[in-house]
Amino acid sequence: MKNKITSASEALATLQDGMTVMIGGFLCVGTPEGLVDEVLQKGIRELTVIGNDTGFPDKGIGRLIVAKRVKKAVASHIGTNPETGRQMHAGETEVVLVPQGTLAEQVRAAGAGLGGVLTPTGVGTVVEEGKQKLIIDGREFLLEQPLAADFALIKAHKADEKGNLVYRRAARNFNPLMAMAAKVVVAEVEEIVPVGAIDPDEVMTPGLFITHIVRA
Amino acid sequence: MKNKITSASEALATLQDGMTVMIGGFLCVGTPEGLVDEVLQKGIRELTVIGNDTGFPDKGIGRLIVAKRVKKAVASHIGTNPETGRQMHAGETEVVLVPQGTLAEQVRAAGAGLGGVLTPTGVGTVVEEGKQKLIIDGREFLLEQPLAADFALIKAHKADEKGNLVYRRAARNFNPLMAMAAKVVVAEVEEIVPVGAIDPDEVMTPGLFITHIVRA
Amino acid sequence: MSKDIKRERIAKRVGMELADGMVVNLGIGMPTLVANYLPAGADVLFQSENGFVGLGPVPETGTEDRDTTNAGGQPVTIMPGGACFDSAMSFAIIRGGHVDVTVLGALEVDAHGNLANWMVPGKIVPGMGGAMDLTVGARKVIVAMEHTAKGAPKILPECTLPLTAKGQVDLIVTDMAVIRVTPAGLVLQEIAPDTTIEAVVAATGAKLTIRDVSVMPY
Amino acid sequence: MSKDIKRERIAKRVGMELADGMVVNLGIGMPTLVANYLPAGADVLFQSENGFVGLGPVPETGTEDRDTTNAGGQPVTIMPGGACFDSAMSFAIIRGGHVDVTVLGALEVDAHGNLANWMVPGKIVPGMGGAMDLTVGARKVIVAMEHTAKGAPKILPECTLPLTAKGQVDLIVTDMAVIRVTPAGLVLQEIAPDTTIEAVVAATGAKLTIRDVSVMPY
Repeated sequence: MKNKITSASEALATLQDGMTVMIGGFLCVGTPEGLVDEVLQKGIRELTVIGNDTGFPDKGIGRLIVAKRVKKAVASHIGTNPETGRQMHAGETEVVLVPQGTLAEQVRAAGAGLGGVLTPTGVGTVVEEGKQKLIIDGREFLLEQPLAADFALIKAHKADEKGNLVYRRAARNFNPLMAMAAKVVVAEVEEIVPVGAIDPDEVMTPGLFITHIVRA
Repeated sequence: MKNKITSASEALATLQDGMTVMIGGFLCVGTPEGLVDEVLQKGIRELTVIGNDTGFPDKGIGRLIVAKRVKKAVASHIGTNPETGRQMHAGETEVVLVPQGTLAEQVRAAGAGLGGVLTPTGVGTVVEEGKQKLIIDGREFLLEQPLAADFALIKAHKADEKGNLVYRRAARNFNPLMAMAAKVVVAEVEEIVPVGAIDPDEVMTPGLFITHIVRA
Repeated sequence: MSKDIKRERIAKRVGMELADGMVVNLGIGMPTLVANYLPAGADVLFQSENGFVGLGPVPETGTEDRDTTNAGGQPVTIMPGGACFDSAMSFAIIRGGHVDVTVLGALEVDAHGNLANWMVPGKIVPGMGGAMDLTVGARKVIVAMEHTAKGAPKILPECTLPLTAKGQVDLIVTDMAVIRVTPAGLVLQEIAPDTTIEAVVAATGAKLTIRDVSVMPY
Repeated sequence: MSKDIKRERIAKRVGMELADGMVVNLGIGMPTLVANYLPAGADVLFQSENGFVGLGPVPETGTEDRDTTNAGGQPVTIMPGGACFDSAMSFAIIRGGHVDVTVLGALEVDAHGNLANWMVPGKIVPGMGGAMDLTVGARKVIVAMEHTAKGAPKILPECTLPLTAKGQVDLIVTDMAVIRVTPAGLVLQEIAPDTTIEAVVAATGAKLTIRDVSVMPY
């Protein structure tokens, strides 16, 4: 089988301006900073970025925002990166704010082949604007559609050579969901072990989702 | 905190005729046979049972079917238990057949507080009868609603005293999903270890879902 | 009264709402103080929406683990018996009704139990994070906040800011009072030992039902 | 030709459709034989919908593990590099388009790529199990079956039995032929070495487009 272990540069060889990119992490815990470096170095622009938050000005997705590489950001929270708010108010960057649980389900839905999910979250708020509302058993729900991407840049603690992943503590967050929802999935990992070194019951993301493995 | 470890009899003390019960397992791999014993011994009747399949005449849910304790069975497959088919054709037991992936999502939706999911599975088949059809991006999907239960009877390999569970191999199947979707969740386990003996990253079902732990 | 003493009072009073065996999510900021004031002997399981239960105290300096942080990004610990999971499971727990109590701050809360705490249009728009899911999903929603914003009421007949959730708040705990949200409106349940019913009414924008009011123990 | 030889021929020919790196789900029964006939050097990852990837051969007698079974309940093994998961993840993999090829048996298949393989009304109703998800979700759906049921065509203009999936079949491999499903109907691609185009046409209920037909290598 094709060797999945490669450099950040080869892993992102087909990343182009204007693509949609998911980036794992929660306030940069579990964010693949090496892959973000490579996106910056390649000079990629006009990205649609999907992530839990927009990090900090000097960390994670925040660095792409500050460097003006992002056309549209989809996130649940932008408060830790004032530059995102500034660009949003100045009309320089489009920002779509999504409840965190809804964002998780939308990414999962794309990976799981679902056409959407019904959530009670956001009913009666601005989040419901433009969305179909359905009543199930007398209760209102919003129909939230799948969110897919061209690339998912994720971070894991450990991978085997087939791309089976293990995450650590709170660094798991959106990474396993994004691994399911993109055409090309690049995992930045701290440790690479031989096939068979991870027990099948301990695998958190099966290697079949992973296109490239890059050492952190 | 209340001690969760108890006997099968105490764990099922509030189980009553006519209730809805989910039972884990896939062809009886990962089915809590000790809890099924207790349901039989208690003489409970008129159950609605939700499971992947109806087991075998002498194993798993099959034993409840043979003993005529089931009013309605919801499953993806009944072929390994001819008695289910016989009762269905004789009009003695109602059987609702659901695609396996849809069943998994319906149980998960109940546990996750979703009002339903849109799946392409079953479009153009008898499965779509009576269901709302939605078109998303030009593709047809069925709206499948959540499936919840009064009791979930599940099986795990190992539990700590707080009910954190670890499953083994193919015995995982529907168990983690059912653990989320019932008012009372009883886990039959092969081994009970002290709190702290399972690393937080290895927990497959957090103990907060588990009401009672019963030794297999 | 200093801000710190106010915050301590609120946290102590909210702590009385928690009980043994509960699953609790504490919002970022002041609500996190509640963990210091649990009822004696109560084993409460704290959920951290970034992906685990069993949230423990801040680690000693030098022992921080960069992967073990709370939803505010601060280093924390995970207690024995804790469990980690991904964001889909975290919000399945929250949205699915498996969290007994959530404690959140507010910019505004109103007589219908509506809550606004995620944006001020044109000014600060931090985003809702997990707050919309928490308010819709938790069995009991407690708002913990100072009673007024520099004297201006935060408890209103109707929220003026964009809502976080509609009709989900159950209890409001402030430095001046404890107020229950009922289908008939707000009920004044307790007042602080250093205030009067009149002062609470004056500092509250919404109508309060006043009957059998007791004094907050803190 | 014996049933076993027919089955072996079909399995061998289906094997040629698989390639290195693919994720493949083999249905219960005859399709499982395909695992014995992979292209030389191809590393194929087999998915078992009861909850893992890395499905390996049947274990030696005495070494069976009761928790390690395939979707038919038979003891199997899990190869190094395999991974276990719950049913929601298993079907996320299937429905989400992460399975490259699924191989299933059929009672009937028709000119529109419709498949019927889960029930005969009033007679056998085993249930659809994972078949409806597999046919909708897998990137390529291969039907592997005997060409006729005791001489009666199973490849029809329209299925008469309740469908498993609508318009999802891509390729039909039988003991007599390999047939491609196209928007314009069925195309006869290969015939077995021991038959003729006329015999295949006679044994097929649906119209076949016949052009550039080659001979099956098995």
